[in-house]
Amino acid sequence: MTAKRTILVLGLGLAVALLAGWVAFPRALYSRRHQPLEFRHKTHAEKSGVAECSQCHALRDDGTFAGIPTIETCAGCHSERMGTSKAEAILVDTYIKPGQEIPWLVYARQPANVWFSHAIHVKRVALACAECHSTYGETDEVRIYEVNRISGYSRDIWGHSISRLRRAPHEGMKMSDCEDCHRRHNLEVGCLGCHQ
Amino acid sequence: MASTTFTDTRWIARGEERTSLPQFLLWLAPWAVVLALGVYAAGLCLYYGLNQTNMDNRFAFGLWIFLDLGIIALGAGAFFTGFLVYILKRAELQPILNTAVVVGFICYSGAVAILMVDVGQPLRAWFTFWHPNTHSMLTEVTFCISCYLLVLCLEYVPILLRNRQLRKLPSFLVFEHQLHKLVPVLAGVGTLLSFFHQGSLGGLYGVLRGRPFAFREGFLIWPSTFFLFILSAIASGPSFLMLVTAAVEKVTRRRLVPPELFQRLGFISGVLLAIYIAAKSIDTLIWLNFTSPSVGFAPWQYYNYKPFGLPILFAEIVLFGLLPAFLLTYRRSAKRRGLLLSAAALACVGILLNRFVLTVQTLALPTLAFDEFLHYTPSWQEVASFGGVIGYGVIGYSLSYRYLPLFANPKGDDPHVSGD
Amino acid sequence: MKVTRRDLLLWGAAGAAGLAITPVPWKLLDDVSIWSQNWPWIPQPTHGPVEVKQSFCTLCPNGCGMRVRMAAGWPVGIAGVASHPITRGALCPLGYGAHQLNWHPQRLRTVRHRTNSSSWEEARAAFAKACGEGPIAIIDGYPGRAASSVFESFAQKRGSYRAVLGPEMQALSPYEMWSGVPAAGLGYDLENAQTVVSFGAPLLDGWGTPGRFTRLWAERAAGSTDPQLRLIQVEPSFSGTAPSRTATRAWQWVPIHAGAEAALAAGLARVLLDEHLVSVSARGPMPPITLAEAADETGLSIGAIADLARTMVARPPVLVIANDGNPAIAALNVVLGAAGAPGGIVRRAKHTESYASAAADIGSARAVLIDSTVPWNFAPPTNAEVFRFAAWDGGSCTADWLLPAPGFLEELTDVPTSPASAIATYAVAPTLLKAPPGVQSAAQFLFLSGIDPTLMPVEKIIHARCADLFRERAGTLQGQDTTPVAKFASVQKLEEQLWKGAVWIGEPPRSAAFRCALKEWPATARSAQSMSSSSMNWSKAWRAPVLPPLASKLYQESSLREAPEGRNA
Amino acid sequence: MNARYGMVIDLDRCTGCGACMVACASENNVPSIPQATPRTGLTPMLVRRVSNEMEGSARREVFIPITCMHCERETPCVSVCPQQAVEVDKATGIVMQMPQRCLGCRYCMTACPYHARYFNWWDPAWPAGMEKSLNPGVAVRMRGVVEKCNMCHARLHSAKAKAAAAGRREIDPADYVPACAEACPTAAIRFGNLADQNDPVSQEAHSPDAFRFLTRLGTEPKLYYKSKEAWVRALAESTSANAEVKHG
Repeated sequence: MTAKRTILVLGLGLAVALLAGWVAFPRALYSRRHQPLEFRHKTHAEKSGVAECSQCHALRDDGTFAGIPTIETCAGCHSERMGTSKAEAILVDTYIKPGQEIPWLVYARQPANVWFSHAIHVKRVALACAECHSTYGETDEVRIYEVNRISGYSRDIWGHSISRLRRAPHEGMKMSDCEDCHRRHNLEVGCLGCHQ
Repeated sequence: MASTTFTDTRWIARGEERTSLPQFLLWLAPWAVVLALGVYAAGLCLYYGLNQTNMDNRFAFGLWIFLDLGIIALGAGAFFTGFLVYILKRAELQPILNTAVVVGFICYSGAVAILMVDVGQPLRAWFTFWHPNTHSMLTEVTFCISCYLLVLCLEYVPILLRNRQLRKLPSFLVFEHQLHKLVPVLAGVGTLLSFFHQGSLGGLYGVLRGRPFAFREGFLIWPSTFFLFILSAIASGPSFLMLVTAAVEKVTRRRLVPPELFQRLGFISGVLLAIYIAAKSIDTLIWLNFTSPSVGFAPWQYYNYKPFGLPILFAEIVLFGLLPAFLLTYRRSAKRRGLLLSAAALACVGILLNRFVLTVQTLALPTLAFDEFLHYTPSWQEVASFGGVIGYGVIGYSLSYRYLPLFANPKGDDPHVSGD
Repeated sequence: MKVTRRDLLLWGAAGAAGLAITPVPWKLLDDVSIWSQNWPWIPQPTHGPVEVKQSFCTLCPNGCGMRVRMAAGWPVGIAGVASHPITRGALCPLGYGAHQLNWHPQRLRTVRHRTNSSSWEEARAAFAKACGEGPIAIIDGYPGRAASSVFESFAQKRGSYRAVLGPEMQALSPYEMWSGVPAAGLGYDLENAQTVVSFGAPLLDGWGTPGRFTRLWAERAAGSTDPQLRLIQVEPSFSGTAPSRTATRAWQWVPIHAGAEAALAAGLARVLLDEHLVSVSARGPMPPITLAEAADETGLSIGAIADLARTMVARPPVLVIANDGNPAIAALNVVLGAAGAPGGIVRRAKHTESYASAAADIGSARAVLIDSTVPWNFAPPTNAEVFRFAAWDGGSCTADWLLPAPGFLEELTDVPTSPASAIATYAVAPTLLKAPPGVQSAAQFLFLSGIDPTLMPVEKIIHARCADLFRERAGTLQGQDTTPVAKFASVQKLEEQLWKGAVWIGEPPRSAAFRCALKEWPATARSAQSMSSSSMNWSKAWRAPVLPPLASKLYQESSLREAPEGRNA
Repeated sequence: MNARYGMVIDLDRCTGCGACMVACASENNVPSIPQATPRTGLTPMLVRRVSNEMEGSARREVFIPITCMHCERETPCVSVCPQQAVEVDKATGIVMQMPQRCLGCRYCMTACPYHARYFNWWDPAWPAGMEKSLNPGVAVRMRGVVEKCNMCHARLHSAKAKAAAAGRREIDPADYVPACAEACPTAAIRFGNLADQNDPVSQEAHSPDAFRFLTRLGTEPKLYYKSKEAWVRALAESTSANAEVKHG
């Protein structure tokens, strides 16, 4: 009797803990945010005949990465409303007209102490963008941006799976992920090779 | 089960009479204040950062490190007594075993607590376990101390569970019995760990190639200070235990251990101290005549700066070394309790002085030709937060003494079967 | 069934054990440490495209060339310009931190009238009123700029214009008296001197254009026991205070009694003339002082003075440099024949601007307008109404009006020849940063006040000056490459280059002779100031209202320099 | 081939102006700390003033820029760090300090014989708006960590990026000069690749006037100093010479 009861109580405690840890915790840890505006990569690529990511996400001459195009680029086509959608209205009225940059939430944003050179990885080593950024650029979806409430990192840095066990090759951008890839190509880099 | 009447006799082991609760609380009160002040000071350091201390870029280590090294050395009595009792089967030391464990636990937990305040980024301290640098003495220290603290907890728990009320829970009693079977093993493990971290604490400074005052050649990866620290720690440990027990006896006005035990401890302490002093003297000579000159630092130059003159070296070796060693081992003096205790005190002071010289003098001395000799006075936050540890120690020990059967009771019946 | 304490304990134990095999403790451990690596209250740099702009430092009248590294449109770093003819890539420590000055906590952003805040309108009204009531004086700390000529033409009709000169220029004023050549047209031909005797001038500590002399010294003197450039430092030695860095690094240091510079100069002149150590053609007047008197006053032995005199002429050409307008020291140059000779005091080949450094009396002025370039320690007469322009509040300001001026890189200005330079230069410092609202330069203020409709805006004047350069077709333009002005097809092309940071360089001072009519030895005036502090140059003589925050590294976070007065660490 | 970056500092040329200190602080986002003193301040590049302790005209002084010496052998700070926040970079020979890995135990500071390591006793702070003037290439440190000269690694990064963009593997040496060397008005501080025989700096390092501090510790520092004055070269070794005159 007492043995049964003991097991029951223990099992109960265990179950509660596991549920809290594996189900509730991840939900609580990340806060979900919507992008300030919806943007359709696929549509833009088709409409304006863009074939390469680098056509919009370009490298500057000094080898630095320009990242997301500035509002001037948008204004190139969207100086006036091009459609009737709500997003279009927001784009033109709140951002383009006042020349206000769009506060995009960058899924792959690395912390301040990381130095990552797109020039070296894309230009010299010819890595495909999708290797790290997946094929997001070929879709029309606008992903929810999840941010870690404690560290302030985008969820993409850790990867979606909380255990980090089952994750796609492009998922996860922690230091260990960089190291793994470098190890696979047996490239040895010191701390300051990637930190600043 | 909270007692409504203002008394706690139900918690005190049978057959042990203790002072009344109010009197006990009165005794605790001042220490509680000291502890509270310490917690406040430590809080300041954690919240505002280490600018609260008077340490600086040249005096990067200060009071805290010195006292950490000090109390960890004094706490060595814990593992060493365990070693003597369980490994070397010196049963006569059994009576102070529990005290040894409690003292050890308090010293180590206190030291670790202070270290957590001392590091600039405690939240990242665990990196040492995740990205350990196996070449660093500090890594060795961190691993061994944290593991040994765990061991001490495991050794402390059975004592804790022997509390009159806690024994009422059958499962606890079982648990305690199981644990108690473990104790000899723990003693073994603890001994191993302690040997290493006591040593690596010495190595900490011995490896400082950039500080010729501390730098020592050594054996394999370990500089000579590694072994000197082990020796000095196990030499002072028993002396400190003796002092603590004597202090308790004074406060409680009762005999807790047979006087022969004191002499035993004194003898052990004295012999080890003598060995230590011999080793240290040899080491010092080698260092002054070979190690230091070979890296371009003339012998004796370190002693040109007041107050760190030769007298300090003399005090370390003779006044706080040979003298106590003699008094502790010489039968006649050992018989006189007063002499015995003061000798023990001398031995402990000697160890503290050694730690002080190694930590503070090393940093005060110039290395570059155009360096100045430096001074540093700890800020009140540093002093207070350390005072906190002492307060914690006294309170911790007092509680343990009051509610746990630290000293096997005079009737001599085995505490495990006695009781309800 | 009732829940016992035992149940709760077991349940808790199981829960604790269970949590250990969930991500909770481990992920939290990781995230918390990451949080500690990215504390939200730690400021972060702004990222953006990086570009390098050429400009010139306007903190003092030396106008050193500087490369400003801009990220996302903000200056993030400053470096020297190797191709600059005078500075040759050097800047002073303050210059390297100057890009942070605009955010200095003491930056002025609003008009202040005595203790209470006011407006530009009120300030202009008050100034106009003052102009109507009596003579006004305009004080300029950086003469020769386009703005300066605005001040001059405004002051011509309504009072006086006065330039506050640094020690380098003051030291040249006696020659102006004796030769009629304006001091602004004179310079030291350091590049050709072989022996330089400095009477307390901090030649190695930011004297003149930083880097000009120090570079020469480093290349020709440093470390050598018999250098091509002999630097002799005459400087009082004060027990207690360390001698100046110039004294302790010089080839020779001659410690004398405080304020005995003039006596030593006279003594040296006597030896030079008695022993015929100087060419007869250059013979100047004999000083009315015996060697014994000189020795007595300076604390040197007669022999020492004689030796010094011989050493001076042993390696000609020799140049004596004073740190103030002390005529006796200037006279020594005349005796040496160094006034108007190569390697001595030279007259610059045609320089673009000529300005009156005449110290007009402003005691009677009804109002005084002080430009933001005037050193903060300049004390205006108390009876006048003072309009003080400044970008930063240097504290304890007695001016009636404190008017916020554009800060660093926030104002278009031209850069005239730096004081004491042997060759004429001209450059333009474009506006690299947008000045905050409510900020106005003194020239703009005068222009907008509309009191004098004939005033020209600074930009126009600069265009005119460029046109002059182009018309004269003299000198060369030193930019990425060197082009003679004559080669330029149009004034636009020339201006384009200048706006990009090129420097116009006048002809080198070859036939630069001028005659000094010095009949008798000047009345031996004691030195105006005597040097003691090694940090004198940038803290006392030319007191900036504020220093770049990072200057604290030099005098507060290290003991390299003494804290400038009023900025005790 | 791996580089071994180092410096030769000509002490005869140094006038102690301090430009290197300010340029270093500006390049590396070192804050100016209001409460800091010479003993608690952050001066990864520090110019020290040393005299021959004579009086009058015989007095000579020398200014000695001290920064991390980037020791090559038995690098004292590397072996002591418990969590690999310090390492000697194989590719460049630079002794790297990773403040974000550092736990602030300051063991490396006690290990450094040159006192070239500095602890962030305070959180960095800049007057409102001044953070716009921070160098985007360098992460700002936080309180409680150790920092030191990383040989302006941000400049090495941009040189690398530039090379990569141009399709080159090797960087252009002209693109990588630390701030102190670039700033020195008298060109007393010279930076170069000691592994490259043709590099003037590596040649200068072998000149008879060149010396290094505390070489007998056997740490092979990569910062060389130069002086024609014997009393200056005598400063290279320990205090034994003038220990008598100093007292606490």
